[in-house]
Amino acid sequence: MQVTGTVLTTRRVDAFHALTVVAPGIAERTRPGHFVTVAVGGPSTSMLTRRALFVHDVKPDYGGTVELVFTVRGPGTRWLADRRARDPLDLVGPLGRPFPVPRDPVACVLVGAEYGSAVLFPLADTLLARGCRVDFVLGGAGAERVFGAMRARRVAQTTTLTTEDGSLGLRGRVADALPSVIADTRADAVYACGPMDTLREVTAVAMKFDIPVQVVVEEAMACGVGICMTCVLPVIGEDGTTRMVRACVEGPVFRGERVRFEDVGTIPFDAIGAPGGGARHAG
Amino acid sequence: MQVTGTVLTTRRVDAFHALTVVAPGIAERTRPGHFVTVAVGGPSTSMLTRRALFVHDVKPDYGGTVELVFTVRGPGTRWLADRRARDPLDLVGPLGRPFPVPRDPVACVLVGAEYGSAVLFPLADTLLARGCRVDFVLGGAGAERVFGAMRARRVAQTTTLTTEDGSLGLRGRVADALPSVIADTRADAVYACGPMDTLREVTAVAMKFDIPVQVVVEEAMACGVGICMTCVLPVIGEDGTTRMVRACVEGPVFRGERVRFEDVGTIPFDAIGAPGGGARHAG
Amino acid sequence: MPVDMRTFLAHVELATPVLTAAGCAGSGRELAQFFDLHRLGALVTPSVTMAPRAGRPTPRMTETPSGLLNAVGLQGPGIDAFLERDLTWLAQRGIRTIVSIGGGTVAEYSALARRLTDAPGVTAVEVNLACPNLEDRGRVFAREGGAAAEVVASVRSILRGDVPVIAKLSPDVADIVAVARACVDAGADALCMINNPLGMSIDTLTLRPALAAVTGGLSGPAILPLAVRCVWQVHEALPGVPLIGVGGVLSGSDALQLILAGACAVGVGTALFHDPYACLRIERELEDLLQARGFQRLADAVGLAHRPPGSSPRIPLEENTP
Amino acid sequence: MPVDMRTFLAHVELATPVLTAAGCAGSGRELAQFFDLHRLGALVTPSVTMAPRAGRPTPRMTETPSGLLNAVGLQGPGIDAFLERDLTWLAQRGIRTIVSIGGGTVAEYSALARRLTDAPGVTAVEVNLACPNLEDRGRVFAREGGAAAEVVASVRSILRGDVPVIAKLSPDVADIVAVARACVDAGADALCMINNPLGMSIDTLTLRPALAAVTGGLSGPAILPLAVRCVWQVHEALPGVPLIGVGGVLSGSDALQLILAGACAVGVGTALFHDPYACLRIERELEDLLQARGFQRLADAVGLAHRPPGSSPRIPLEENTP
Ligand SMILES: Cc1cc2nc3c(=O)[nH]c(=O)nc-3n(C[C@H](O)[C@H](O)[C@H](O)COP(=O)(O)OP(=O)(O)OC[C@H]3O[C@@H](n4cnc5c(N)ncnc54)[C@H](O)[C@@H]3O)c2cc1C
Ligand SMILES: Cc1cc2nc3c(=O)[nH]c(=O)nc-3n(C[C@H](O)[C@H](O)[C@H](O)COP(=O)(O)OP(=O)(O)OC[C@H]3O[C@@H](n4cnc5c(N)ncnc54)[C@H](O)[C@@H]3O)c2cc1C
Ligand SMILES: Cc1cc2nc3c(=O)[nH]c(=O)nc-3n(C[C@H](O)[C@H](O)[C@H](O)COP(=O)(O)O)c2cc1C
Ligand SMILES: Cc1cc2nc3c(=O)[nH]c(=O)nc-3n(C[C@H](O)[C@H](O)[C@H](O)COP(=O)(O)O)c2cc1C
Ligand code: FES
Ligand code: FES
Repeated sequence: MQVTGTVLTTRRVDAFHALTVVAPGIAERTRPGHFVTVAVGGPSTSMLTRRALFVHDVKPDYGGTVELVFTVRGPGTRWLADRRARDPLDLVGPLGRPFPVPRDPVACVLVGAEYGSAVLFPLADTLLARGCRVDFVLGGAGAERVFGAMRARRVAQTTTLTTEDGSLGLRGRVADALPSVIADTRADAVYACGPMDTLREVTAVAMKFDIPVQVVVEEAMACGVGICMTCVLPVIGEDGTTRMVRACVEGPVFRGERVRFEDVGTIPFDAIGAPGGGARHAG
Repeated sequence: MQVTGTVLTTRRVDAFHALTVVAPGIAERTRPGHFVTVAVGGPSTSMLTRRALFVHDVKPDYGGTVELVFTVRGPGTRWLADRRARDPLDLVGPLGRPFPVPRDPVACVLVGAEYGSAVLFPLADTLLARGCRVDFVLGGAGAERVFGAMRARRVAQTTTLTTEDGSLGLRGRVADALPSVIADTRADAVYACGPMDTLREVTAVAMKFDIPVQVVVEEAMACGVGICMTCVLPVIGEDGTTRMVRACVEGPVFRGERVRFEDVGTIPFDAIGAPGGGARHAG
Repeated sequence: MPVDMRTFLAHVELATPVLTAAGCAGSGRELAQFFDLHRLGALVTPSVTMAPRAGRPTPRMTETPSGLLNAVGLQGPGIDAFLERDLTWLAQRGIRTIVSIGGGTVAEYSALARRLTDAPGVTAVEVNLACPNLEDRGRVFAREGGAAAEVVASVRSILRGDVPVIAKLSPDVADIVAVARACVDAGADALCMINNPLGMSIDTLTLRPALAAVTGGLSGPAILPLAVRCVWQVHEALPGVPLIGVGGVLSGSDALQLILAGACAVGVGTALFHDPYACLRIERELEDLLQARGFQRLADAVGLAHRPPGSSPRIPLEENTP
Repeated sequence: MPVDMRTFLAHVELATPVLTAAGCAGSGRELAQFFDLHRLGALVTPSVTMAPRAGRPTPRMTETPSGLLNAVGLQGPGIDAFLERDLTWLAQRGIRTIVSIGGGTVAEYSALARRLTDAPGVTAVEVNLACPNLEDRGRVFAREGGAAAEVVASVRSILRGDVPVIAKLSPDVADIVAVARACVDAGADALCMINNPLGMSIDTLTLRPALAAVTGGLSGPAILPLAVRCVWQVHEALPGVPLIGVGGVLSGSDALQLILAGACAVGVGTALFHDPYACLRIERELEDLLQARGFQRLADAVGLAHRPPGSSPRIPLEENTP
């Protein structure tokens, strides 16, 4: 649904901006893993596409609020960073398929890089409510780009931090730290959100341990609702065939081992409808 | 020159919005009749052209301020109307040729319609400083569209108001009231600003009384600095030939009898460079 | 009094003139989560091809000033799955559907037309001529009247007479009227314009084309002036031919521009990506604008800007005039 | 270390690659009030015609999303007054000047070229091919390789060999490369693209075309993707030909897109209407961007986006990366 929300609070945390937006209707429907799209630029803007942002936090205040956490990348997020309390904000959501959560109280490692960590906190709350054990691995390029360390420490059994420049926690990437966390916590499942490279590495680790991994992918999106076909990536279906599927509606959460990370940004020759070969598989 | 000014105050007067902008450099150079152009829409806007606005008032405060008075017409003036104190505002100016002012202390009637009245007040101040007699005729479609009546009453010998709907002053248009004002004040000169129709009517009246009239024309402008050639109108030169001249740099102030009002929006066949005939006159 | 918004595409009556643009409304199911598709003049499908197509690699889109560049490459399920799954879904619900078809050869268009002849629920067939002609060095059919006409003639000859054939033209030509005329002469019952002009963007950080496919189609408000011009020129030359105006429509006022230029229906594409309710909003705004201008019927506004100057009153500009 | 911003248009060296676009910088005197014109790569004049021209009636302009439509109609003083007044003023000050010429017949272009042969201060001549050909139903020369080539060949044959001839092309064609190739074969030393695509806007209050001339040329950021695409395609086909990229450049990053696509110089038009200092700002931004990406010479960036994928490092995205 589309809602003209109102900015309630803005804050800056290290390299991140956070906006809490009163968005009744969206807030109560949001499940962990959902995202929203935000119109940027105001009236007469030259920016045509909405920006996709994960929902970090949902609260029932004022009829329902969502918190969005983001870094400034280009003009759209720059505009968002300039919003002030009481400004209107046009949201569509909740969008995408949320995280599947285990029925049993299993041990889960939640792996987040950069702003990708944001989407893991509502998930952690849900898992904890079901009696799961939750451990965090959070990383970023530098200390100011690791999101949510404090909150992770509060809710999780253990929190492992990594930075590529070594300015906080272990030097390296989240996937480097992951094996020992999985081993130590005897994890049953991994959830990960971050850049595509990170997801590939995390998936490789989880597969080595032979435990399921859910990844949240991020592809450039023009619509977020499944109608523009711009956000596709090659994913292997139940039937073993590869299809170019839309991250916005068929994802953004996928089972890691089904995503053909090496082939993202290409049309694999054996994908359904690929030039030449793939078409034959079609039904 | 180009200045990133700061909005100092905003106010609403009837149908008009007024912005006082701190714009050092522009303020001190501004003479009565000058205009500025304002960038509208903010970063990443889809609105490409600046909006031309007359300078209503200049004050030395804060290094120099200019006051702009406008009505909302489309998205650009709508955006301007939403500015708040402390917002930045990008101005270019002062632009155009200011009013020529008489050397002697003569009697002048200043005729303004709608927001056109705004540009007459700095002129009145200058004329009064030279010992001229100043009388105002101000008009608009309705009472709320007559600008500056109070101030006019304060500074001028007489102030005559007209509205087309009769809601304030005389029912009719400024040119209807003008003959008796000229007669009563034994006016030596007329200055007028308003829509093209008004200027045509005012010019006709002044010519009947055989007194000089200076009109401020308003043509849609893309640049305001003389480089785009979009703001032209047919004006008769000293040599008696008609040229398509640029309102922004050759005007916006013209001697009324030189403007070919009936032919505005056309290329008169005898204009220099007109298709067919005019080209022959060229030298 | 409400405005009579009905319009005709050849003999087919549409309840409202606002359609989706081909390839911008998914299969219909996605938008159905937001509003009732019966409220559309018609849903135009993505261009369907014979075989399933995986489309182009990503990145497939990038934003430009007031525009969007896309290079999706007609990703789709192929005609069989389309008929079975997508068209059936639409037909069962009685949603007016214009099926867009795309091909690499005249033979492929003909084959698609044959598959559609007996399919239920086809209100009209739109022929997307902006497809590379595999038999002419990949030049798009729409670039030239002869190639376009050949496709249109073959589709027209195959489809039942009561199914209008709409030829969809591209603006990347020196003379849109010549292509339009060739299509009408070849039997097109209506024309749709414009498809995306070809554009490109370079990422100044990676120093490479922003799209994997290098070039892509430009859409959105940036191209509205091109669409208005094409509709105007073609209506001027061929006043009797029903035109669907497409390109950059974000608001009712944009739609009204195309209608005044000569379009009897308007397609909404990129605006749907920003606002899934865009078609309904635009229809409402259009109706309000027509009403405010004293129109009782949409049909009276079609092509009205062509009438000679001086033949209508000027409506005064006022603050808050819609 | 500052970036070496020099560039060459054929054998003519320009100190910087940022030029004004034809018709967007007045006579030079207007902009000289804002900055020193010597800081331009070159000033390109409005297209001059043989006779004085009064141009089109007003309204001549209207705003569109991220664009501007104009129909000025080459208002100008004619070649005699131009030479005497405008060119002399520029030449006396030693301002690098590219003279743009426009005509209605090949003979008019030739006559203009003859008048320019002995004029002092002509750095190069740009042939505006977007003029209606009076001998071909008013169709613009740029729409077709043959007509364009005829003009170019005649101008080239008249001007002295050391004055480069630049052919300025329009995007409203099915195959920009074909027109470009025809012009180069006819002797063009460089190409400039793009001129304004033809657009139109309708005033939904008056229900009439917004421009007195009905249609007009679209400019501004809306057309940047078309300009980048045209420069890319022509550089791909004719890599040795110097290209001036024009169309929608508002920022150094826009200019860099055109340069990476293959332009060795960039023209700034509509941006000057918004910011009379635009050329200087864009040059500075361009230099900063080149420096931040490790370029020592502008020339190394020209056409760089054409190199095969995988042959350069990806520069990481960071907050505040220019
Ligand atoms: C499902 C999803 C959830 C996301 N959640 C967050 C989040 O919580 N916090 C956060 O900081 N960022 C998030 N992103 C990335 C965010 O959408 C982009 O950073 C943002 O769109 C960039 O906009 P811009 O105008 O600043 O940059 P520009 O680069 O100027 O954007 C230009 C265009 O590209 C698109 N685009 C560019 N980068 C991306 C990208 N990485 N993903 C999607 N679209 C992109 C934009 O939507 C826009 O259309 C998410 C992306 C997706 C797909
Ligand atoms: C020299 C001069 C001084 C002016 N002074 C004032 C003033 O003091 N107060 C005031 O309220 N208005 C003034 N105007 C008119 C004002 O510029 C327009 O109302 C304004 O540009 C409309 O912008 P918009 O976005 O609201 O409307 P839109 O109609 O959306 O504007 C679209 C485009 O048309 C141009 N345009 C539209 N109408 C006009 C117009 N009448 N004159 C010039 N350009 C136009 C705009 O600049 C813009 O490029 C002046 C105009 C000129 C030429
Ligand atoms: C993502 C996307 C996909 C498109 N797919 C098709 C298509 O399959 N067939 C077609 O004829 N046009 C297609 N188009 C073109 C649109 O139908 C429309 O003509 C064009 O985008 C201009 O309209 P707009 O500015 O409203 O988007 C597509 C456009 C976009 C943006
Ligand atoms: C008001 C105006 C006048 C122009 N006059 C000319 C001209 O005389 N000759 C010419 O070749 N191009 C002319 N052009 C086209 C520009 O030189 C340029 O090619 C085009 O506007 C695209 O660049 P821009 O988007 O930077 O304006 C004119 C453009 C505008 C907006
Ligand atoms: S973003 Fe449009 S289909 Fe996914
Ligand atoms: S507004 Fe550009 S020349 Fe007058």
